[in-house]
Amino acid sequence: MTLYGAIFYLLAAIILAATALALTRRALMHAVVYLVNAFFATAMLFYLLGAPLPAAFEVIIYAGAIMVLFLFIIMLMGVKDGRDMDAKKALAVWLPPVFLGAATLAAGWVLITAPAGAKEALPMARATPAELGRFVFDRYWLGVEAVSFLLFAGLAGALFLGKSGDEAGKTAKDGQGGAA
Amino acid sequence: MIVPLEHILLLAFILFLMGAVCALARRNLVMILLGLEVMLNAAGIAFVGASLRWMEMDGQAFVLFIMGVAAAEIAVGLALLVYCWRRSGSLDVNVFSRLKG
Amino acid sequence: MNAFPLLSTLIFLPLLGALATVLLSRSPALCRAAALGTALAELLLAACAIPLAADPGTILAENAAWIPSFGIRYALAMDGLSGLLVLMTAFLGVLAVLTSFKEITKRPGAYYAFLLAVETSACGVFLAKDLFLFYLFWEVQLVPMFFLIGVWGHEDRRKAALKFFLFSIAGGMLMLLAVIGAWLAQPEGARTFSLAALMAAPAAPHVQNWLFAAFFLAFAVKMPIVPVHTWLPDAHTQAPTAGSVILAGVLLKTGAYGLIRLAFPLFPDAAALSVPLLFVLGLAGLYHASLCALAQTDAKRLVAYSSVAHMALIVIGVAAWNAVSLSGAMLQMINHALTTGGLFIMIGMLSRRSGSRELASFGGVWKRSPVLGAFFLFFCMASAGLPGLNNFVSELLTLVGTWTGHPGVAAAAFAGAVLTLTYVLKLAQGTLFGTPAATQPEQWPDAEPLELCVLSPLAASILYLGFAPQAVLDMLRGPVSDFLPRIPQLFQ
Amino acid sequence: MQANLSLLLALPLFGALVLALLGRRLSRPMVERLACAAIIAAFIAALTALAGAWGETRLVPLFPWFSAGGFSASMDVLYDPLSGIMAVMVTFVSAIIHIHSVGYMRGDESYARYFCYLNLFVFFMLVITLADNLAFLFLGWEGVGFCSYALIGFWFADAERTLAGRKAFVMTRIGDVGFLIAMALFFATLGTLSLSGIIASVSALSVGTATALGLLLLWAAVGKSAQLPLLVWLPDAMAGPTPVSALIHAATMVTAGVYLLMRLFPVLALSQAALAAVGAVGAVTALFASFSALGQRDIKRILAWSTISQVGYMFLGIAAGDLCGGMFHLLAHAFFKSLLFMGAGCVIQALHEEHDIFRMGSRVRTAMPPVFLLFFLGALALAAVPPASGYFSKGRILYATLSHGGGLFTLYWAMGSLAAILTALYTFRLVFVAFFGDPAFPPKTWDIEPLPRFMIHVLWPLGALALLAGGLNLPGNFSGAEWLSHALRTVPGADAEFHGVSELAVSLADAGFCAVGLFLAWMLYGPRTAPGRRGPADPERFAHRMLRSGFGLDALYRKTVLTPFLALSGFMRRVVDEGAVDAAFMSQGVLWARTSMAARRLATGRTSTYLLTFLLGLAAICAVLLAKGA
Repeated sequence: MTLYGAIFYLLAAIILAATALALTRRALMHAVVYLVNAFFATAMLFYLLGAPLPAAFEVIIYAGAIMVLFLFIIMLMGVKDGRDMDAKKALAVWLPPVFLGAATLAAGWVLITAPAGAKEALPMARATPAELGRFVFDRYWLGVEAVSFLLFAGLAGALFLGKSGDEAGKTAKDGQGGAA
Repeated sequence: MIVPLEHILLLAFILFLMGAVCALARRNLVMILLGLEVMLNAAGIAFVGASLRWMEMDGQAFVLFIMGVAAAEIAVGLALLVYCWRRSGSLDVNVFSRLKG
Repeated sequence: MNAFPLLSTLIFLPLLGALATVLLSRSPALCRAAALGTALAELLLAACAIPLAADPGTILAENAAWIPSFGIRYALAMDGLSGLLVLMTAFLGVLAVLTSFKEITKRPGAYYAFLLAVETSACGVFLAKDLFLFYLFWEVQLVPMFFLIGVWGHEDRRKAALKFFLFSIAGGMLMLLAVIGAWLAQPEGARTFSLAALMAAPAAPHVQNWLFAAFFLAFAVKMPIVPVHTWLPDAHTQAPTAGSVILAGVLLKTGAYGLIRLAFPLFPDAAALSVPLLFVLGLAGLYHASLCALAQTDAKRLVAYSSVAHMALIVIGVAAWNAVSLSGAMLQMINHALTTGGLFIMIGMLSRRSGSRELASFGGVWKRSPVLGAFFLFFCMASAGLPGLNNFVSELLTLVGTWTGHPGVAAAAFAGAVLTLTYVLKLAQGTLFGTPAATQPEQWPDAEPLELCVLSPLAASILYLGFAPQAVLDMLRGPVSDFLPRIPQLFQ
Repeated sequence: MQANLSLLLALPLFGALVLALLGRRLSRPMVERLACAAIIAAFIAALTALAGAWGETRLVPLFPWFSAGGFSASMDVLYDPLSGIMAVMVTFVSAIIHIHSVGYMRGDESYARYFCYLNLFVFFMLVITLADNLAFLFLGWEGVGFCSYALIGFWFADAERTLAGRKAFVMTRIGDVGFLIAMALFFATLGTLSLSGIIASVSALSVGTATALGLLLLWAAVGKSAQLPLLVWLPDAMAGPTPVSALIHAATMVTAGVYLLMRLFPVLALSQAALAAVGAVGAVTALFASFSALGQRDIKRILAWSTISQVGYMFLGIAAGDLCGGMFHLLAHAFFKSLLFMGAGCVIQALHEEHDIFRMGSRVRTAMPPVFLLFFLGALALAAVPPASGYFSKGRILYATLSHGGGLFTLYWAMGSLAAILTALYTFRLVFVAFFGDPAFPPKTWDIEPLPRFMIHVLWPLGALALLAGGLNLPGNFSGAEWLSHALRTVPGADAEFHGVSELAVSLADAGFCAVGLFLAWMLYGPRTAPGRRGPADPERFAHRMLRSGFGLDALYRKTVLTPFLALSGFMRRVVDEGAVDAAFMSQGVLWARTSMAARRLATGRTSTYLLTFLLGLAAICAVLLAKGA
């Protein structure tokens, strides 16, 4: 049971806890934030498992892009539920995120400041982002092109739905306003 | 191999299960999409674990693709969500049943 | 094989005509002319093909590779029987087009196109010498008929058209399995769809039983034979007059033709086993249909049941499987087409005048239109099998032939002649005699020139076949002597 | 010879076709002249043919009809003295009837159709008379059936008459089934349908087959000649015009059955059982019909029942093996019965369609003595009063029956004699009530409608024949030359000799029967008897009800055969066809519709169910892969 094994199980626990909490929250905002936390832990896990580029992308795409998009949408829609949390439950609301956040930071700190001799524990460190990038564009160029089409389609779809949603906006129930 | 592959796969499986249960059980459209994200993420973990186990970079390459697909999918998903929200004013998934049998 | 592809033109000329009528559908007069022109051309072509088919010297056949990988060839051939049936199809086609001039006003272009398409598929069925090609034309003939009944029919046409289609398709699907089964039953290397090869090497007896059963069911639905006949009365009552004529005159014959040309020779052992079943179904059909016909109030339903009874005679004739009964059955196919076609045309004319098909609404036709009345009595007597008219010759041959092998069956079938007379007289009584029904309109024109030139050739052909059928019987001698030895168990 | 015969057949057919196609355009006299000319020419052709081929038998092929695989039917003529004499009789009587019809149908406007059917009928009757091939004979056989249907229902506006026509056609068709089966049996056993062929190879038939054939031919003859059990259609067939009844239901069609048995007598002769059956049918019907004739009030129905009875005698003559006697009675009967019918027609028209003899009285006798005289001559012949033809012809049959020997035929003779008495009784009942004394019931009108002279005077030849036709075959003790039996001796089966019983005794007995009948009629219905007792019997009394309704046979058939048959056809349509077979297929359709409705409920609209089914599917695939993999 090496140090990294310990870190792995810690991170696994954090991910499971955070996801469990995220998926059971009544308030959408809390769910999203918990999930962001879970994705951070996952990013560290990727790094631990010798996949630095996916770890970075995990943070950029999942936590950064998708969850932020969720936040925008939730705020855009101004969903009312969960706002009238009274004080006495505040502790129960705040305690888990603080504890999880702290645990994630600790694991991250340990990982980064690992003793010099630990390099060999990460044989996969060779899977540097450059190698992975060259490998992806060498073997899976078709896949990349396909994903680009997919992304473009997603963009077009979102734009179209946004625009047509606009006309329908006039009939929107809560007069949210025509923000795209 | 710092951790036996089975443990990683177990983690991925549990995460996938939680995502699936959330997508099934929750009635709010946003939560369903979140559940979906968790499932995709669980797949990513499994791929990375496998990539580590067999020393092949294909796994990690695939994770990138997963993320690409997830991004595109969530863009359209959320656009649809806003569209439905605009049209019917509620996010309860059972309201959208006009295609019912 | 002569240079000019006579058989292919016989098949595809009506199709061209159909396209022409669709293109000309702007002006009804033009597309009527095009339809009539094509029908007459087809009749002329069939007429000049007859002498070629009649003399054994010339072989009318065409053979071209079509789908070599499966051994499917575009093989056509015309012998005495198929030549006569093609001529009859063309003759009825002309009559059908003529009767539709006055009756069809809604989208005549498409109507004539479908009418000619049925003619194409029927000629295809009669001439095909390749099992796959036969099956293709067999299924194609359903589509135009479905639209003819479904679009231009009477009040309850959709249900009738759908019922007709589903019945035939159910039979057809089973036949498709059997076609494939027959193909697979051949040895690995020499697998072909050509009828001659399939007949030369029949499959193993136990396999034959299943294949024959499927073929027989498909032909039984189309003939129709009693248990699966209930689509016919609905289809006939709802079809337009020309639709009924073509349905009774041509489509029913494809079923009988298939039974004689395909089912029996392809699976001889199974056919020999099925003879008792055929007799039972034939007699049951004869009595059941005759009794039901007597109880009908709608004239077209009555004639529809009468054609089920007449076709049952053909089943008995084929099952007896000897020279006299087989030629009688083949002649009955042609005679039935003419008499039932005539009756349907007449009922079409009368119901156009009286506004409804119910027997109660006819009555006193002889007083108000004696010429129509005379023709109607003539067709009724032909249908009742009065000697001197055509049905008598074929019924006598069929049943005398059946007597030599199976006296009991023939005696029961002879007794059926009384039943036939009862419902024919009910039809004649309800229509011709008595006082005109109160619901009849004042304006009741006697036979118009157009109607006359439809009815007189039909009556002339019935009289000709009644007094001088020898020319037709000589043409049938070839096919009969070709079929009989194929089933040694039945043919002593 | 061939020209003569084809002309004989072609003339009536040509007349019928011309009238059918152009009848409506030709003027009335033209139509009448054409129709009568065609038949008179045919009569002349028949006479010349008889003279030309005296005594010989010739097979004259006319037209090869059709043949297939060993079976052949060709339109040939077997001309022998029997058919020659029959053809002459048919054309002669038809000619007179045609001329009479011109007068009788003077008021009717669809004369073209009437004469067309009449000519067509004569053509079909001649086909029966001359045909050699049984299929060709069947052409005539069914043809006369169709013409009688058309002519009985001639005044089609009245539904009642057309029903009578339909009844006649269906009942004769029931008889014809026997004919068809006989044809099939002939082809199966002897391989040919030609009469000459059959008679030539008749010895090849086993007794069993001969009996079967005999019974089948008897069944066909019973249908056509209205004998028991298929006789109920003839009394109703009186709905047609009277000349039609005279032609069809007196002279020609009803005797077609007898004629068929004569033509195929050699086949019958092979089996005693068949001959006994023919005799039984003949004797019983003769008695049955003469009883029924006693109970009738309508003049035409009396004559109809009398026809049935007289044809019964002809059957008896054949059964006794006396072909010549049967033919002699057939000829005599044709003459006097058609005379009686036409006489009755004149009486009916004179009294403005009065059919009931108890409403007639002596008006016609005083106003139109020739009509009465003609009718009286016919009645004498019918009642077999000694000098008249009926006496000799019926006497010959009774003599042949008695001298045939055997208990059965003696019983037949006794029944025949009783019927002879009854015949004399009902004939003179008819004559006394219809022509003597004042009517028992007041007629509708008393005035007499004048009739065209030629209509009556054309009947004189028949009157003469009714009286003198006995000379055709005077029996030995009257120093007769027996001309007819000499003429028919070459016909197969017609050369039987009869002795054993003294002919003189039998003829005296016949005269006695006639006298008894006459005396009874004089006592019951004579002009001298008190008017009160001359009226019709009280209709309620059971005996008279039975007599009038022909022993209730018609009602019996209606109850036991007709109503169950119609009920069965209704049942077959409603319950079996639409109820069971059609419902079976339609319910399958409904079944499919219901299952698809059930399937539709799966689409609940909640996305969770869709996701759940999706994941279940995924799990199933993984399980399969796992199972396969392991």
